[in-house]
Amino acid sequence: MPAKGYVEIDIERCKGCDLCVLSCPTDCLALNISDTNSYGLYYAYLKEEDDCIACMNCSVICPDAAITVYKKEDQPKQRS
Amino acid sequence: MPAKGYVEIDIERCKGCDLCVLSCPTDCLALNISDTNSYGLYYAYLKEEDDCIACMNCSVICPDAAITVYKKEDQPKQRS
Amino acid sequence: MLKEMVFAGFGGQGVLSMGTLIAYAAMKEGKEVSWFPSYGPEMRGGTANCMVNVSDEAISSPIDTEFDIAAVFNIPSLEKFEPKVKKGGILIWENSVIKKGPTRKDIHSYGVPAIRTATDKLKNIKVMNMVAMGALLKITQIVKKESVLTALKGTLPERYHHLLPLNRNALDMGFDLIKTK
Amino acid sequence: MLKEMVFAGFGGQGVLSMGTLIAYAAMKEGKEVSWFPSYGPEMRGGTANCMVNVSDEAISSPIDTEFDIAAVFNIPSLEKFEPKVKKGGILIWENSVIKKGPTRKDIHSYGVPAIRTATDKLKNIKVMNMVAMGALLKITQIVKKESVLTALKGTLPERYHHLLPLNRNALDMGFDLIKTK
Amino acid sequence: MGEIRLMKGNEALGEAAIRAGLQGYFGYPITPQSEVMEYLAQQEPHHNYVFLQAESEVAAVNMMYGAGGAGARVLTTTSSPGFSLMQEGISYIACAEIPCLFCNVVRGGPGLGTIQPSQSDYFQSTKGGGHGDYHTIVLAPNSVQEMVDFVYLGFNLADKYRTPVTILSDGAIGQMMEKVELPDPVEYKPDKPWATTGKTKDRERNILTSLYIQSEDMEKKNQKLQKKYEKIKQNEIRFDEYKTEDAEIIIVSFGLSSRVSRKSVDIGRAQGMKIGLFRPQTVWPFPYEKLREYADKDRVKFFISIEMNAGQMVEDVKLAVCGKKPVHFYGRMGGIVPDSYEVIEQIKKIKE
Amino acid sequence: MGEIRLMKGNEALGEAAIRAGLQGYFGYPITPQSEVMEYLAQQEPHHNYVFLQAESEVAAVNMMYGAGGAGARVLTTTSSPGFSLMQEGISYIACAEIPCLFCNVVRGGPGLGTIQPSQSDYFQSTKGGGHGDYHTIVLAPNSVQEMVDFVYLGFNLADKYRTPVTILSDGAIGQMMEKVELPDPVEYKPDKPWATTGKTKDRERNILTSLYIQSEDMEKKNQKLQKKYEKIKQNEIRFDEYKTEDAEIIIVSFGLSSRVSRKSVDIGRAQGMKIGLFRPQTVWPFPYEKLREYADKDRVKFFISIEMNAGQMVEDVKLAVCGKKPVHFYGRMGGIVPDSYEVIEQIKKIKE
Amino acid sequence: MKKGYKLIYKRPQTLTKTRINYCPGCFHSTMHKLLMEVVEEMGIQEKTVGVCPVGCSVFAYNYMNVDMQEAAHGRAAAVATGIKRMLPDRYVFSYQGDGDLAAIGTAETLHACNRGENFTFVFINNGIYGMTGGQMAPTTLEGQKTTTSPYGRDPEKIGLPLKMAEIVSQFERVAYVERVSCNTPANTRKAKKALRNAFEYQGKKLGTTFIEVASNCPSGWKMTPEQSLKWLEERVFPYYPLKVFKKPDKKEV
Amino acid sequence: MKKGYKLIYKRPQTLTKTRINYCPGCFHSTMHKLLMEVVEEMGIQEKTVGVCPVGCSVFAYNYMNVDMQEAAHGRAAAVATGIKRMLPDRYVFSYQGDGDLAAIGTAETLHACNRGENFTFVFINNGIYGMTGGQMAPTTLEGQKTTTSPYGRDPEKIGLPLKMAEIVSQFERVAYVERVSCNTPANTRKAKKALRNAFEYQGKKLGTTFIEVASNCPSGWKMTPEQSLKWLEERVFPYYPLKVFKKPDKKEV
Ligand SMILES: Cc1ncc(C[n+]2csc(CCOP(=O)(O)OP(=O)(O)O)c2C)c(N)n1
Ligand SMILES: Cc1ncc(C[n+]2csc(CCOP(=O)(O)OP(=O)(O)O)c2C)c(N)n1
Ligand code: SF4
Ligand code: SF4
Ligand code: SF4
Ligand code: SF4
Ligand code: SF4
Ligand code: SF4
Ligand SMILES: [Mg+2]
Ligand SMILES: [Mg+2]
Repeated sequence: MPAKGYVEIDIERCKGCDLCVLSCPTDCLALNISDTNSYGLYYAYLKEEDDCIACMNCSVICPDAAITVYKKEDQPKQRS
Repeated sequence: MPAKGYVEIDIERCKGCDLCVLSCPTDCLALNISDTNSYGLYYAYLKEEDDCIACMNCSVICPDAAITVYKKEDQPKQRS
Repeated sequence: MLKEMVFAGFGGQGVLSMGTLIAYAAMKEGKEVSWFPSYGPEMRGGTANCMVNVSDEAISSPIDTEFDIAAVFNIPSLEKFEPKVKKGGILIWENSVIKKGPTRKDIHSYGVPAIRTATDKLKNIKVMNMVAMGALLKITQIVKKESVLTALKGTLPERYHHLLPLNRNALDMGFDLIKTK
Repeated sequence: MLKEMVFAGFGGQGVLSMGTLIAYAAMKEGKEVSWFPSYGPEMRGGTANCMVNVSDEAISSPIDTEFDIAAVFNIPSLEKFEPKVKKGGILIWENSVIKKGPTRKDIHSYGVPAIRTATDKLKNIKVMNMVAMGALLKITQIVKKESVLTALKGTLPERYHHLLPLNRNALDMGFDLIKTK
Repeated sequence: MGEIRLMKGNEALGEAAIRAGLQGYFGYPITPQSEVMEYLAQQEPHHNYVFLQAESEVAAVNMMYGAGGAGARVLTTTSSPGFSLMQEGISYIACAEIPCLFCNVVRGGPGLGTIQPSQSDYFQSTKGGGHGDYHTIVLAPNSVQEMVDFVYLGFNLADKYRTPVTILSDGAIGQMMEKVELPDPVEYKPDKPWATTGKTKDRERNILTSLYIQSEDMEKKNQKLQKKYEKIKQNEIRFDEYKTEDAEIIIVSFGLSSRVSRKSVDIGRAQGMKIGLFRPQTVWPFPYEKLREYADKDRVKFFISIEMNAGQMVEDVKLAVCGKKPVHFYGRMGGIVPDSYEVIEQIKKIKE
Repeated sequence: MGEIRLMKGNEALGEAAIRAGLQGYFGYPITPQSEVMEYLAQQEPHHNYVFLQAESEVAAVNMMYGAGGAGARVLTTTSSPGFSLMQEGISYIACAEIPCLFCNVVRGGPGLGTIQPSQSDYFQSTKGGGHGDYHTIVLAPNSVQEMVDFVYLGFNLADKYRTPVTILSDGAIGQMMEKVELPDPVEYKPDKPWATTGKTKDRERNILTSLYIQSEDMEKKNQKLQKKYEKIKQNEIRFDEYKTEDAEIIIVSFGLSSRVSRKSVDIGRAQGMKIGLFRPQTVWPFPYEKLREYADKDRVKFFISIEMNAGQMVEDVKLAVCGKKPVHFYGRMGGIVPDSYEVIEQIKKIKE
Repeated sequence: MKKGYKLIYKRPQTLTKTRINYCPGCFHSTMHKLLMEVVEEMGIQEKTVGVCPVGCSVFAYNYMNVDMQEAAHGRAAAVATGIKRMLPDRYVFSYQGDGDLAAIGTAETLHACNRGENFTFVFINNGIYGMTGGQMAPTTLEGQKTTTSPYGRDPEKIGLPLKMAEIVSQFERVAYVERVSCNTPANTRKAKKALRNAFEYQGKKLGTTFIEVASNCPSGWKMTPEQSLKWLEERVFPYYPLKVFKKPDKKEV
Repeated sequence: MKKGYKLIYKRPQTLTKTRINYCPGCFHSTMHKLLMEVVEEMGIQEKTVGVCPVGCSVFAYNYMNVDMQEAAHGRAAAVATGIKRMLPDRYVFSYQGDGDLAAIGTAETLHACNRGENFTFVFINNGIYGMTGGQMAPTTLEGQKTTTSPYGRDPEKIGLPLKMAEIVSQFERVAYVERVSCNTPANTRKAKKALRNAFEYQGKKLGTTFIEVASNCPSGWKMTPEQSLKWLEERVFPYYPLKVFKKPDKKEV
């Protein structure tokens, strides 16, 4: 069973580029197209909280370092 | 029997660099070190008139295009 | 008389061409005009704007510091230009994205749902600027509606001329959004 | 009093260092001096020269147009500088390579066989300039012989100091070439 | 009447160049000038000129040298930092006497500065930013229309005097759109017997060089250049005036700031001040004589130079006025365009 | 007393730089400046500086930017065409406020010109050859001794004001040998908290930039620079005088031509003319005030600017004199040094 | 922070708090992040000096929390040379666009590489002049449309796109050359590793290190970020392959 | 003229009568001669335009009897580009030294080659700055002493000598690259042939042609001409081999 993870996205830093969404292996991210941040940009959010496996693909590819990644304790460490 | 040749050296253009002398296969050129041209430079001259074989080595290598080459008539043409 | 205007929003919202259309239309109506865009890297991600002057006489500087008319299409632009509207001037703001409108009481301000109208009614967000333009024309009468349509024809490349009816539509719709004269 | 001098010949004949020695010697004798070389590509194949000024007072321009003393070591230099010697000035010319000497009658000219002396007597053409220098000192008394030798010591790198006697020799020989004081 | 369009200054420059017979354009992108290049890249297939994006401004100016020297009508455009890089080349072009048209769409400096409009390259353009004694004719348009007119004029002056010509524009004139009347295209037939097009049997070889290793020769070359500059001073000074006939206060201003100043004249007159505007259209050669005439008039109280810099043209104004009347300066820097009312405030302060 | 030597101006420059604590030299060969490089290449193993032959002057000036910005005492030297290529970089350095010492060993221009001595880069150096409103302090030595002194001074002024400083030398001063007294070596300990040496924990990061994209910021930057220039004008103007106390005719001349002019003073006085010499040692800032004082004196009849160019500094003299007295000019171009008697002839002509 | 979870990635401290102003999806942002992560992880913030010349990344100093110099267009290599020669024990990098490094700065780039200047080039090759609004770069692909090649780059007129990684690899004193990209998480991880390698080799004074990034410019290319990834895969990588072109001998490392 | 003999070689008419002012034994002279022989033999004097930038050959226009432009130091390739683009049917050549072409002019050289500008480079690589009095060039050999590398060129500080023929060969649109010398009659004959080839390919518009001459500088090297030939053989050719690096396909020619 893969690790269980959790991500936080800094909405103001997010530019809605969609790269994290495209890169998530479990498809748990999405772009919120019903709202914008104060720069008028759509932003990404964790759509399926349960599916995140803390793979860090999203945080690695996110150009704007908008994503913080957490992992359930007691699981083996992973490196970026 | 090699062609019979003859060279004329423009003393004022000659700078005494010695390259023709070094390149002559029959050793018929020399530097005149007892006289200089009006620029104060030694110059080359045809020391052994009879030995020139019109090979054009001297005129080819002479940086200053100071050498004119002649060849005895009736001999097969040669190219530079 | 000189009218100093600014059109501001995100790049891509069509604010530059909005300004161009007004300048072109006014020129065709025999006015002196100038159009001056914000340019360079500040546009990146930030706002774009253009300043348009229309006058009966030669125009001095194309760059204005205060405006008779401002039309803004996002929050940063509202923040930037609200303070620069002249006392008694006109501020038109897009009220489907800008939630909190202007606060000044010494200017005439008009909230116009240009984006909502374009997306909901016309199914094409691109003509948002033409909706706003319609409203602007109604409010300011700066140029005639027909002149704007001529301008559109004059500035749009031939291959896009099939879009003219849609644009006229948007213009009309915007015009009608403004109820009071 | 200001003395304006020029030393000219082919590159390699040591005319620049001749000038340097005089300047250095004069400086050591407490004079104001300047030394200015011809420079750049014109030297290539052509002539080299340097202008030296020696004076009791501050020197204005290091570049002179007329000379009190000229020393020339080839034909082009003679041609160039003979006309520039001041009336009553001194022209020293190397007479083993220059066959036809100066023609002016209003200057003092001295033919000096510096090259022949250096090659024949001293077996070293390099000290030709010191031979000429000796003659020049005898003729002009511009600086003392001893000052020149000090200058030589001061400007020659240590590793060449074994050549000092040869140079002194050359200097003396040149000095003696001039019979009439 | 020519064709009327609403055009950006930069595009109008490109279009005017095409109509004036452009044969070669060499340039490198830089804001706020890039539209010139983009326009010419776009139009290239429809016309008979060569468009080449160079690897740098240094390359561009030397391509100008080569192409201009080959007899072609050539143009390059750039903005301040790029113009600095071209200075060595311009000095060479001036000395080799090759007709070339330059346009510097000035932005605020020094250094990378800002891309907003400025006039802080006045000194560089008029006193010679490169080394040596040379000048380029410097035309300072203050509208898109004048930009067009000066392209025609610039090309012609370049040919006539075998000299580089600079159009000193700025970010605002480059970027703004205005109504413009485009003159008809000309068919350009260069008559340049000196150009290096290949040595035909009927003439000596043509050489374009700026090298005169002997001082005497170099001095002669310089004298020749100076003579030419004198001739240009006699024939090519251009300026424009607005309500100077009875003015007691004369604003001197060029380019964009002169438009601001024009409005100031009206504002001031409405307030009872007799202000006039004197606008050099050629900033080199500078209209010293004409300004001096005003300085000699009793009614004129003072001059004020309005510039978008820290005070550059004001030196030329002072040289013209020669102490006869006070010369003041007011300017904004860093890409800020002064406001017409600001100028009036300044004048009022001086009057006090 | 320091060590006495007979030295070439170029070599003296190199030696003085070493003694003044040189840490980085970046340059590119060009006549008549190359001896500086050659001297420093030769001396490098014996001292603690970096010598780097750059691939071009453009590279050299930007190495100066980097190294100076890293806090080092840096020098480059070049001659006219090379100095033109450095103008963009100098404009950047001025705006980023990086202390750097430049020396332009001027030769006759424009273009490739001649390698003989000239003063035709006066405008370029004093009015700003690059883009934007900036200045470098410009020191104009007229002897090998002063070359040495100005190296020390130049380095110190550069540090004090965080500004580029230019030594405006020429081919003759570079090439000639004179007696020189060398000051003792200093141990240079830079105190440059702004330098980019790595952001330690106890400070914010240091940034060196010339970019201020917002006009308001750029204007502020410009105001800061202008303030600095005012301070320099107040504190750093230097000049030298010779027999001006009672002079009726004042020669103004800098660098090499001032030596010729000094002799002219003596010649003239011997012939009964009350001539004096005013010699700016800083040509930027220019000693306007002091010259104006002379202009105000009744006994002074006229000024004459003697230069090795077509007339450049004479504009500054005119600006100083401000129409109060006639200002004349005499110059030679293309690498020719005027003769002291020529100058006297000229003065006589004017007097007639 | 959710209970029972621990932090495994957050924005590096070596980035300033300022919002990064590049366009959405632009790899400039990604590379800033990676670079600063490496600086943070290596603990060399105090010893790092960066150079950013003109190009979209001219504002890099607003984002990277290290000492920086902004260089004139094209001259970053010369500026970095100046810095590194004065401060040989600092980590110096120049962060340059393709217009900057391969057009106007060609001479400075190649000569710094040939001299083996001991700093790291981070070369953002996005095939276009981003900052000035999308003009042709020396690396614009054959047929690619830009504002100054509106009909597509024509090699007959302007030549083929320059392969800088390939060219600089040939210089003996260049120690390490790799071309990377940030189009996938895997490639992004490789890119970071490459930066780390470069800095480590620099620390060992092995010579010039050169990381070319096959980058994107959604705005200049007039594409969405997603489309730009496709263009990279389909058009860019075939011409600009991602690979290690050169690395130091094992024994040196 | 001796009776019974016929003329088989004389100075080409395409050289002016002016005495050539290079130092004794300098290959600049030789190359001038060969170049003008080729122009004469091809009968293209009327169609030839040359460019000489700053360097010893700055005076080339005094000697070559063709239209010429003197270019700023390093910019000959840009100047030649300007000429050739305006006059595509002329034969254009740039005649450049190694300081000129490979130091200050690196960018102009490489970009002209990359664009495939259809002119001929004649590149005189003498490993030194001749004109300015013998400073180090980008092509100065390792350990070689010059006035600015008085202790010998140190690759640790300044890198290795640049191999321009090798570098430019890689550009697709460069048609022909050969390195030649004039140290022997045989090599001199080859050098002339190479020039001829270059001009002929240029005539056929095949792209850039580039002839590098492994040249000498007796004055700058402080050698006699004879010693300079030895240095060439012993030191220069091993590093700078004489060979054809690239030539057009048979079918193009
Ligand atoms: C001397 C000079 N020329 C031109 C410019 C304008 N300019 C700024 S950035 C740039 C090119 C940007 O392209 P690139 O280097 O590829 O960086 P990118 O923006 O694509 O990341 C240019 C031409 C300048 N600032 N200075
Ligand atoms: C901008 C500029 N920098 C420097 C110079 C000085 N300069 C003239 S020729 C030259 C180099 C000569 O070397 P090279 O190109 O190898 O030609 P060579 O004389 O060896 O044939 C230099 C540095 C110059 N004229 N212009
Ligand atoms: S950590 Fe991995 S699984 Fe979780 S949201 Fe990011 S990409 Fe998806
Ligand atoms: S990758 Fe980053 S910036 Fe892009 S959408 Fe995801 S969180 Fe936002
Ligand atoms: S032609 Fe041949 S044989 Fe005759 S002199 Fe010349 S080299 Fe010697
Ligand atoms: S090769 Fe020519 S210049 Fe040299 S010595 Fe022989 S003839 Fe004279
Ligand atoms: S213009 Fe291009 S390179 Fe610049 S920030 Fe936007 S996407 Fe990135
Ligand atoms: S200095 Fe060298 S390259 Fe120049 S002419 Fe003399 S030998 Fe030839
Ligand atoms: Mg790019
Ligand atoms: Mg060379």
